[in-house]
Amino acid sequence: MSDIYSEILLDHYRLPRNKGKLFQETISVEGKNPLCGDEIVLHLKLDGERVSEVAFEGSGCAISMASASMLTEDLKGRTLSEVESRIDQFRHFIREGAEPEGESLNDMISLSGVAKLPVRVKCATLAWTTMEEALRQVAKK
Amino acid sequence: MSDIYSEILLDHYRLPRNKGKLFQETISVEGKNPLCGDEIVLHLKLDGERVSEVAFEGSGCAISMASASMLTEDLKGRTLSEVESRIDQFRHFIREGAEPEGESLNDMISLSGVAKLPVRVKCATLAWTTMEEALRQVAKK
Amino acid sequence: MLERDVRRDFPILNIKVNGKPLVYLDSAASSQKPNDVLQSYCRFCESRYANVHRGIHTLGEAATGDYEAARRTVAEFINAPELEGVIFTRGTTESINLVARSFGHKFIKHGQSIVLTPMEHHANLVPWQLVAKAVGAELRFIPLKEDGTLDISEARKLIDHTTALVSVTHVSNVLGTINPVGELVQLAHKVGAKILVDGAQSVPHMPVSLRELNPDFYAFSGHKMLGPTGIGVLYGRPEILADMDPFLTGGEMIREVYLDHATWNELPYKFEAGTPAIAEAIGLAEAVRYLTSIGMERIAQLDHLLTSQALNKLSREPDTKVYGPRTQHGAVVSFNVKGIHPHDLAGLLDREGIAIRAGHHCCQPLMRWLDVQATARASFYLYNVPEDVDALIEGLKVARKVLA
Amino acid sequence: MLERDVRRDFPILNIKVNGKPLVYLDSAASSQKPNDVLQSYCRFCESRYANVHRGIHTLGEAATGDYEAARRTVAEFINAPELEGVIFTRGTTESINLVARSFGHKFIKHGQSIVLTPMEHHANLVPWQLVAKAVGAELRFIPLKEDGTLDISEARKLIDHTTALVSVTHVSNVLGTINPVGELVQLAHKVGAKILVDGAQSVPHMPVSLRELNPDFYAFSGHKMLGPTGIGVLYGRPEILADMDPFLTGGEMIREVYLDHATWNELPYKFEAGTPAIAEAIGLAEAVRYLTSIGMERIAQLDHLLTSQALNKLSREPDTKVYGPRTQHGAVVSFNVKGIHPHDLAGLLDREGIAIRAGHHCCQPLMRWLDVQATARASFYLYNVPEDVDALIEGLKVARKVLA
Ligand SMILES: Cc1ncc(COP(=O)(O)O)c(C=O)c1O
Ligand SMILES: Cc1ncc(COP(=O)(O)O)c(C=O)c1O
Repeated sequence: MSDIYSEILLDHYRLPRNKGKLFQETISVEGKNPLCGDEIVLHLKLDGERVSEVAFEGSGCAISMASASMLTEDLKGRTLSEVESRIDQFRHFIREGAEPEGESLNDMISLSGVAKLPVRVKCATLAWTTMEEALRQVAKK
Repeated sequence: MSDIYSEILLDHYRLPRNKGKLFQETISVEGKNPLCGDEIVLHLKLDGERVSEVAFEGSGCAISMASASMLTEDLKGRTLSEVESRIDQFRHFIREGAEPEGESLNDMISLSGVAKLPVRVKCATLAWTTMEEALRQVAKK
Repeated sequence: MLERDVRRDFPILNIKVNGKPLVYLDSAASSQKPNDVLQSYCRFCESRYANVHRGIHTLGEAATGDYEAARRTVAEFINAPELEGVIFTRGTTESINLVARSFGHKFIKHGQSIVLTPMEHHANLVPWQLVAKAVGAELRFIPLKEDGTLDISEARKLIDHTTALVSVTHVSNVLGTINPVGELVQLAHKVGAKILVDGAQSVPHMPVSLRELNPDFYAFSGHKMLGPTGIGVLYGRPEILADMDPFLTGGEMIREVYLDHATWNELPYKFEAGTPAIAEAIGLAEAVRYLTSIGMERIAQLDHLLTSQALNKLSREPDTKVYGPRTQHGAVVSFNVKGIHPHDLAGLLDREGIAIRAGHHCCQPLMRWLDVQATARASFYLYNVPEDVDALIEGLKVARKVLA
Repeated sequence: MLERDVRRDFPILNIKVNGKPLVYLDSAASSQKPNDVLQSYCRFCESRYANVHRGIHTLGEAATGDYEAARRTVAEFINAPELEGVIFTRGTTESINLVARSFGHKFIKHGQSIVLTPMEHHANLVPWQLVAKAVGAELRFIPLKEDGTLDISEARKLIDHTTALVSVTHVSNVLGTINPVGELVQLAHKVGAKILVDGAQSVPHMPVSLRELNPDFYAFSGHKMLGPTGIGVLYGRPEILADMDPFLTGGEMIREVYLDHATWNELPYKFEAGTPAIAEAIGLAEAVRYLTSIGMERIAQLDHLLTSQALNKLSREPDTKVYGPRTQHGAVVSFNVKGIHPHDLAGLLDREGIAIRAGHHCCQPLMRWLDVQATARASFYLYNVPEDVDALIEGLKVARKVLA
């Protein structure tokens, strides 16, 4: 098992980026992993087709929280369709353990060990699944 | 596996003793082993507390038919309570494979190999279980 | 028969039975296990064992990974359209009971019909009797033609707008009949009915592609295909499985549990309550790899060759009646010798080291159709050789002499 | 700890995890397997394997004999009053589902009550939720005292003339609580109710005598007691089993089958439909012999010693909360370290080669009672040594440092 508790991951866990509420959010979506009790709320501020702000609240293991922190850093400023393809990229990466071609996954690379840990894939993807749900809700509006 | 198709058994199978109906029977009981299709009918003639005549009809494997033939030879002339203890003796013998103390089992000794064949215990005991049922019916009258 | 001497892979073939080399002709009841399967079973238990799906530790992750890889291996083997439709069960019997309980009781309605055949194994008959009784549905049986094949023109009439489910065996474990499952799937789907196929005797012996056959449910057992006991498979179409109620409940199949209610996990876990047969699933995957390495086409050819030899030779024996069709035959041959109870045939062949099966083969209604109490049955698999057929015929001659 | 070095009997204990020797503290989820069990499993498959109860040939008789001998071995181990009450299942989950389906749906009536506890494993909760809903019965829960033991004075009130069934775990898989099963049996029987005991965590760890406890049903799993996966046991009182409807239907459990109806086989076969987990039953019997050779009293003592050490040492750790009673404790210790999610504890301990479990342990309602999302849990068995407890404590210190 390659070590998943890397310094990068621990840094995001200890000092989460964009944790908290947003002043003026347009959408806020809850995600839950009932099998391990992890919970997360994503807050988004939309500027047309662009995610101008994103923050999270929640509780859970280091992997789910660090992954949420990384998500906020990564998605901020992207368009909705960029977000969508980023989610696909991340999901593919977490399943296969290999970095996809194209744009770097940056800090998220530190989660590569999760691919070998079927039980923890859900922790790493919780924030991303929640983001997907957010996209669905945006689309409905 | 000690050979169950002994000469004694084959002799009873080829030349069954007391096969057929009785002229004047007092009781007639059917037994069946649905799991292998063996069927038997025992015909008894009672003389007070004594089984004065016993015959059988039926179809089935050599073990069940030979065992029925041996039963008729063995039980003829016994009192009902002797029959009862003989059934117990036989059943114990078939389960344990060792001849019990007391009266010899005579030809039935040839069935000793059946104890090691759980699947065929039912074939060997069919006639005896049917006899037990006959005793129950006699008691009820 | 095969380029590789597969017999060396099966340690049990070296034993002596009553002083004679074992001739095992009872694979339709259960197959023997190759070294590879036993070794992979032990290797897993000795180096990667833990409970699955829950442990956040290396062994837990290893075991979960292996168990889910086994599911993929099995899914590929039967060319299942979706992985999440592949459910591990104890065997064919549990697989069919799962469908009877979770699909049958919920979706089959009063006045509808369930179409079966008279050649079904009790496992594909009794569960439907109970469903029919509970919901008030009618059981219909596609009649057999004299040679033991289905009368498809009758099937066309029986499968009608009242039909909720067709449930048929792919290959008869008594007659050897290979049923036209593709055609039956179409007949069922045309009237909007679902179809379950009992693959207990097909998956071990021939290439099976669910993508091509397109059934709604497909059931089979590991122990008949070189795998361990205690493991089997139900494939179900995910859309249907999703609407079905759970079968067994408890750990693993739940999502959220409160004191008074619970919600269910996603497929396939919704139908795998409790600790599954973990090491057995891994053994089954190894059996699949073993079969694949030889090739299911080759296995089918070999089975066919041995079965044809047996059919031919048996038909030439005096007083011997052989049941079932002469062509298109699975790897079993049922027969009877006049005047000799099949139990005695089996008992006397055993003295010669030959293991055949005798009885009703869990097909009592079919015995009535054949008008016999029981049959003797020889069945073949990849470790059998033409000499085994010869031994059978020789053994029969001896048996006839003894009981004459 | 034991005179004999049992650790040598468990090959998996030699593996390294992340470069460290394995410290396996997850036996409550599933136990490791000794050489004897794997060898007896393979030996059986290599020399005596065939399907059971039907084959009239030497292998069939050998396999049937071994399988039925395994039943006797298990029956003696739990001191079951009757052999025919001992049914082989896949595990505790299937055992309880069998009772829920075949006893619950038939004999529990509208307005009656089913008495459980809030510490039940989902396997002993969800099936009763479904029964209660289907028949219109009420679920009642014996409340827990603060230390995680049952409030027996409340149990006396809850178990009343409306009660059809009491179903409780013998030992909690989270709190370690050992429930006063003997007393609960009396309370149940006094009001004419039946009682099921979930023995998944008791049979592996202490002497259990059903003749003394006198329950109506008792369920446990092979894989938690050194045995194979895929096998477990339900003991049921034969008079009750006889009145129950079958659970799964198919081969083996029937007596006579016609196209439209069937009759059932005698006990215990009525409840063993289809090909059972044959080799697994034989492996379980070997596990029982292994446990017996060491002695269940000795195993209970060892478990108790290790658990006490762990309880004591964990309570002295900073920010660490230990759950469950301090005395009368089964072989599990649940705890939480403030500020560290149990998943991370488990993940970080794994770096040190230590396997513990983290999560809800299939006891979500109990998690709510404890007011936590999850707990960490260390569990012990006969192959553990005091050094394992020390390793756990050391590991926790490291984990705290990493996540601080
Ligand atoms: C056609 C068929 N269906 C179902 C079964 C039952 O399989 P199992 O006993 O493995 O559940 C068998 C095997 O006995 C079979 O041959
Ligand atoms: C108390 C208790 N009951 C039931 C079970 C379920 O056992 P299985 O998963 O073997 O069916 C377990 C084990 O997970 C348990 O600890």
